[in-house]
Amino acid sequence: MLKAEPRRQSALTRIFNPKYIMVYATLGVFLVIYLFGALMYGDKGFTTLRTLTLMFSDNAYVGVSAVGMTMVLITGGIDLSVAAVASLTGMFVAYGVTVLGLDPWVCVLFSLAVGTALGLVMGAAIHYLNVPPFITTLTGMFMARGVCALISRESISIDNPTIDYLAGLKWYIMRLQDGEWVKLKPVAYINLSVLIFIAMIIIGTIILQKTRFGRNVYAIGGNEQSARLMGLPVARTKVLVYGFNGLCSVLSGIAYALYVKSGWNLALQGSELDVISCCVIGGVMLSGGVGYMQGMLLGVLLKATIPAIITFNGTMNSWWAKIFTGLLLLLFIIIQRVVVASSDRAKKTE
Amino acid sequence: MKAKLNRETVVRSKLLWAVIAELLILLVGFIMRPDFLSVQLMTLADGSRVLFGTPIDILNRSAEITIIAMGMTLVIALGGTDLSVGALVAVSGAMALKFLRWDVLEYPTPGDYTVMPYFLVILVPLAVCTLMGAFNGLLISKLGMQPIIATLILMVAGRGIAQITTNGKQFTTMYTPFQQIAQGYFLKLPMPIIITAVVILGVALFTRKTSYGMFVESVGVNPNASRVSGLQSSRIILIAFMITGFLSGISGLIYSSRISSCDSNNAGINNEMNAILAVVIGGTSMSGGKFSLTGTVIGSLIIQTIVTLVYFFGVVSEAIMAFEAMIIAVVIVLQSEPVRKFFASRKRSRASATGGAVRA
Amino acid sequence: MCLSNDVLLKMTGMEIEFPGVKALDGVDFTLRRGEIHALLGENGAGKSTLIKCLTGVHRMDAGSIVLDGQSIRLTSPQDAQRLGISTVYQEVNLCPNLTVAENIFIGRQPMRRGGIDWKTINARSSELMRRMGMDIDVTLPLSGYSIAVQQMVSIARAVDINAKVLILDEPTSSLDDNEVRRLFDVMRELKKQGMGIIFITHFLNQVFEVCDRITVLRNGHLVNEWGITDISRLDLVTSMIGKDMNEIYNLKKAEQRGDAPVVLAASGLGVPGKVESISLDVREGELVGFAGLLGSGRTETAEMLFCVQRPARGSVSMRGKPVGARIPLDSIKRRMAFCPEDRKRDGIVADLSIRENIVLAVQATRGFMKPMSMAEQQELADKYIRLLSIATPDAEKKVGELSGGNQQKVILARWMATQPDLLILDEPTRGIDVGAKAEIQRLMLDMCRQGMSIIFISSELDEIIRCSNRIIVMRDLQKAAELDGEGCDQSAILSIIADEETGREAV
Amino acid sequence: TIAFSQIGQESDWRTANTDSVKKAIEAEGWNYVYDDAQQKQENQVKALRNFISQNVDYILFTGVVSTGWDEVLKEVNEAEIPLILLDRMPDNMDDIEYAAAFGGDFVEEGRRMAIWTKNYVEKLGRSDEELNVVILEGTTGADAATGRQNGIMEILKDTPNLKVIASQTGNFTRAEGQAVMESFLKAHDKIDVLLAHNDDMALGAIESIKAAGKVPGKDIIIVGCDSPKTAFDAIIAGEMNATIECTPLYGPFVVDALKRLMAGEDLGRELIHPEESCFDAEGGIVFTLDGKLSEKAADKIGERQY
Ligand SMILES: Nc1ncnc2c1ncn2[C@@H]1O[C@H](COP(=O)(O)OP(=O)(O)OP(=O)(O)O)[C@@H](O)[C@H]1O
Ligand SMILES: Nc1ncnc2c1ncn2[C@@H]1O[C@H](COP(=O)(O)OP(=O)(O)OP(=O)(O)O)[C@@H](O)[C@H]1O
Ligand SMILES: [Mg+2]
Ligand SMILES: [Mg+2]
Repeated sequence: MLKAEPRRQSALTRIFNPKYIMVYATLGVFLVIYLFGALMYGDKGFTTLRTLTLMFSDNAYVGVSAVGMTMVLITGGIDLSVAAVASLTGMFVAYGVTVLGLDPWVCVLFSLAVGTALGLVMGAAIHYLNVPPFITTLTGMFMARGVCALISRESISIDNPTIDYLAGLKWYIMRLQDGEWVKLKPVAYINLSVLIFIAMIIIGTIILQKTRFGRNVYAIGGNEQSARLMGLPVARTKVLVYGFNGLCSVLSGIAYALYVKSGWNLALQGSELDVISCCVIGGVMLSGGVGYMQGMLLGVLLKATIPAIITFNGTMNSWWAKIFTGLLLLLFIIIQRVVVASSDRAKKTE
Repeated sequence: MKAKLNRETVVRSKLLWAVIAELLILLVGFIMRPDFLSVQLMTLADGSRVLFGTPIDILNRSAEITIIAMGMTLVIALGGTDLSVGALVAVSGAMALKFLRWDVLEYPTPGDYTVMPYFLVILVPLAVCTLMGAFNGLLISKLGMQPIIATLILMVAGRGIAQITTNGKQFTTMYTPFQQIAQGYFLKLPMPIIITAVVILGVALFTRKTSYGMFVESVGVNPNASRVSGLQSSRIILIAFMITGFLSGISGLIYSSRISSCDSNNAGINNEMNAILAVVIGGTSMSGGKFSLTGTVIGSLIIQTIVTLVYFFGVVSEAIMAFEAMIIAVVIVLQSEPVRKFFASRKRSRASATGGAVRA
Repeated sequence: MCLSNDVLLKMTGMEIEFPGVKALDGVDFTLRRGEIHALLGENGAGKSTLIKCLTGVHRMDAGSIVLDGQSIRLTSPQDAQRLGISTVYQEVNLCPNLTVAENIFIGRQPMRRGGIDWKTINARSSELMRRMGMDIDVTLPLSGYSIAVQQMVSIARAVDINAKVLILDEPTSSLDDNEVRRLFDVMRELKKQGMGIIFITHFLNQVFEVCDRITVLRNGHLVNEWGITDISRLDLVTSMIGKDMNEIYNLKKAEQRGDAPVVLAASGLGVPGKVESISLDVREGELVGFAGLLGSGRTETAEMLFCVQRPARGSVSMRGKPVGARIPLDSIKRRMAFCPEDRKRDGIVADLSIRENIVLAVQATRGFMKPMSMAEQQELADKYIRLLSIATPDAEKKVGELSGGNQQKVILARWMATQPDLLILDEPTRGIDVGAKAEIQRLMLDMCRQGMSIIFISSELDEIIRCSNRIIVMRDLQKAAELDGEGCDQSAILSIIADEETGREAV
Repeated sequence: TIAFSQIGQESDWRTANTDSVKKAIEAEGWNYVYDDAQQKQENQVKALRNFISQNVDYILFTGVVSTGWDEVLKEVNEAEIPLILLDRMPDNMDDIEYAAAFGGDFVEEGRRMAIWTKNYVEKLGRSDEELNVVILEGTTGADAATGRQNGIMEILKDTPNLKVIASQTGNFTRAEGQAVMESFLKAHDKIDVLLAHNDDMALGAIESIKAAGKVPGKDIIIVGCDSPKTAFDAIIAGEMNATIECTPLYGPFVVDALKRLMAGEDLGRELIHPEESCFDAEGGIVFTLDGKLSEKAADKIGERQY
């Protein structure tokens, strides 16, 4: 007989469940790095609230895309087309609004339809034709970039009051001074992209943790064959996950379009790897079945501190900056590994 | 006997489709311009006669990707990927040029000499790339990092290292032995084709004449069982990444010899994606397991043929990517399991119909 | 015994062909309401394949399925589930990353206020597992549990689905007697509710214990269908394997020589929290059996001996020389061999051919730079295919495509090919048909006679008693007793094991 | 503190540009903060916002693309940090305040390439002949590529004897210039002129031309743009015919401008173009509409700094 495990169901054990260990490791590394930044560049303004909010608003487009990516990775897949689709969205909006003079909402809806459809098609190819996700989505990426360039080889700026309004929406963080609310100095604010980002994280968490669909996503990542034999709707789930990811890519593209108010066929080149590495740093396993939205959020923040630290340093050569980025990445992952490994050992000797 | 045949057709059919796809693309080229496939002898300035024509170009230009893809095949068979190969191409080129032009710091004029001994010019970049491959391998096998992330580190940092090597400058060289690597001829063929052939042969012999290939497949399919059976997966992974690093180094030398210069920003850009694509089109599964070097070579040729076709017909530059994507999509769909099965089942039903007749 | 004649499920003329094998050839099968129907046959007879046709995993080439009077067409396991066919597959098919509770409820989670009701899921799973006799924390990931627990989880899942037809493909292969008994209770209860149960097993006594009817397959053909009272055990075996039972069970223990040199000596092996301090030694030509309940630590001990898990303390020596192993390869080089329990995870390399699987360990000791020639490999593979009568058209077939029992033989072949001094076999007869089981036992004894030493772990007591020179009984992660194999009987061992059992029940 | 947000280090030209500015600022003993965007607009936006957080005194800025800077530049204005635009002029600058702007004129450079070619052909006495022109374009969508292409086409439109038979991107790199030229040579039997949007592509193309058994500079007239030392060497070796200058050495006049700004001077909103020339083997060929004469490369190579 198996020894009876004491059944502890207190909130504490639920929070410290070993399955969240990656999330905590990421949080720990983030705090360490942030502290490091604070010690080194605190006097230059690293510790201001502005730096922190900028981490959100400057990376919202990555984060929104990472929500969909997290789900794709959990199924054991990968999607390399996200950045290209986001860039395509920017092109659609810019071309539609500036050149064709369409209503921005029409362009947004059109992009949503196209992005989701592309995602669904790729998902179908992956599932029904059994083409590896890497290849399918690489083709999708080429396709999206190609269409981008066909629309225009030059960048197009978006000139439209609605977009201006949306891009200009900012909620400043205020401070009470002499009985009056004044803007913090240097100004810190939250904009629409941040709200989209946070909303998507919440939606993503709910889907993953609270719906059957979300649990099927985990099951497929754990063992697709088993999921099929257990009678789960594998085909539908996989196709929908890619569709949802397409949707997230488009939203990310919109967040980016609000960020730069223009469309450019080369925008966000290589960002798919940023998105993927954010997820992975946040504890999502590329082999599937493991990962949390909260971890991904921390991954995004962690990844955002690297350029922040490099910019605050400001004397680094371009090439040293590259090497330093690589080193920091290495450092993150090694610390994380060590934390996870030592907790594993602790668990074993328990 | 029948069973054996049957099985082999199933295994090979992916390859078969890749070959068919390649032939179709060539055919399209041929229909559009009959001289697309023509090869003739041409006399060079120094009086030697060499083969010349688009097919030769395709073989020649595919060298860099094919060579890298040979290593990538092993890495993918192990269930991993290597994103750093493009950066290693840059490192190797930068190192070689640095050794050729050790004397200059600022924007130099071309020199037809080498400062360091020529064997160092060749060996050191290859050694450095092999070491970098070993670094990737160690992160993955010892620290258990996910390959994409582990190799992402060098993908980012590698170019930085390449740039530091030459202080961000593009050195140019006129040193003939170095230029010969890519611009020379042997047996009437451009040198890169010869080097590629040697590499393919080398990797094929190494994997198939030793048991390394089988070990790679075994670890790729089931690392647990392989460990219990006594395989040292960490060593096998390490070797695969070192081979890939080494081959990226060779590819980098060819690249920089082609342009007689180094270009840390653009050398090897997108090589990782193209190499992976070549491997997968060639029929090796991304989830690891059985691999096919022949398939990889064909995959790499398909990619280069598409690129050449696009250049050759001067398709508006904007459409290049969309055009490439479309061809690749068709190739992949044709290759996919259900489609192959569909064709196979049609063939089989015909065969079994006749078989039935015989039995009756 | 109430045998209703109310037909629930009827399959006729089932045919399916895999590349190179006709796995089913015109098989008919009928299941009645409220009966437990045994599906028997030797390894590779096509039992699992028949089941997979019924559950929509394989598309059949010909045949028809009628369920509840209605002709059905199945394209996916989902269809089968919707139609009320619930299945426990031979290989455990669950998601290792999910918790036990979730594995039981996935796809049919109770909802509350628009979200999944985790509380209910956990509470009900916990309850369900307790009813199956497993008092475990259902909120931990499945991957942490042993294969026996996983097997129980997948049974719990299948049982909890309110189905018309329940299919159990070798569910008892990794369960101990107690658990089997509990499972049978559950099955009888379901039968009373009118469910039809298809039960595949290689344990004939279990067949005679619960089943109402028997269908036997051989080589993809239907042999016959009997009522349980219409056939004797002996005839049944003969019909399954076409050989006489007595002939195959005529085994003789290898004789033990007290003066034989000690081959393996282990002292104080242990990993905190897993197995405390184990010491044992094995002499040349001796067969040492490990008995114990599920989770008593037998697998852990074996894994530490072979260094699949590195022991935290203690030492192992072979023929007087310390092994000092860090990885399994070191142990192999010291002429040990280990046939693991979890065939799918630690044993087969599914995409490689039989030949490659067999030469794998031999080649590993030689290193990849000294490859065996193709001819040598083929010779080796053919030799063991013949010796173990592995059912395959040729040595180039993928191991993943073999039937479960034949896969087991391939792994056995892999280790026999290394010609070890000491062979550790963890449940080698699990999932193997009666004929093959006897063959493996005979092989073990032959090898012992030729001077090889064997550690034999099994959950079947009679098998251990029949073969072992010495029996080590494990209980509660410790060595509880060491018995002499001669004159040792089941009740002696059971009482040692039960010692703990009663103690626990008192708590 | 002077902050500098640079595109990246994608070419020798850019490296020379960065070095020139950095050295000039260092020589003055001013503090500076430098950020390399690795060709990504989003990185540049982050860097600019970061500069604001750090409260720097001046921002030097070269945008990787012409659009999409409105929001962040508005923030720079709000923070009241003087902005100096280098090399490239973003679109939509109407509402943005900036202290000064320097930059090359890509369209003019394209025009110059075409005008020089026209005049050179005339000088060779081949102006009655129909000559086939191929163009190696820069990276699709890049300002320099679009500008130069437009400039070239503007002049060639009115030059019937120069006929563009192929134009394709070589991404500003040697390797791709080489590969594209190789297929041009296979696809077209008669190529007389090659216009390359930069010298790197021209140098790559020279290798292909040699490999195809033709003589670069004689059988095919080759004109590039940028004028690094390597191009001079090629011209002196007779393998290339001309290169239009596009100087990266912004250091001196940036420092000059900063000093004038510190003194309170207003530099106006006009884009200030640096003085640029054209170099060829002999010199003395008209290369602008208003009749400037090209210089002899061999005379100038000694002064080249990049
Ligand atoms: N996917 C497959 N591809 C090819 N052949 C297969 C496949 N699955 C099963 N077979 C073959 O079909 C035959 C029947 O196998 P099956 O698994 O049904 O046997 P079984 O009766 O369940 O045996 P066991 O008792 O060992 O589980 C075997 O010869 C096996 O090799
Ligand atoms: N998830 C888990 N958490 C805690 N302990 C576990 C878990 N899974 C297994 N164990 C423990 O590991 C110990 C040894 O199990 P092991 O599989 O070695 O037993 P065994 O005697 O070989 O039984 P089996 O018949 O399953 O082979 C058992 O005490 C079991 O309770
Ligand atoms: Mg079976
Ligand atoms: Mg066990």
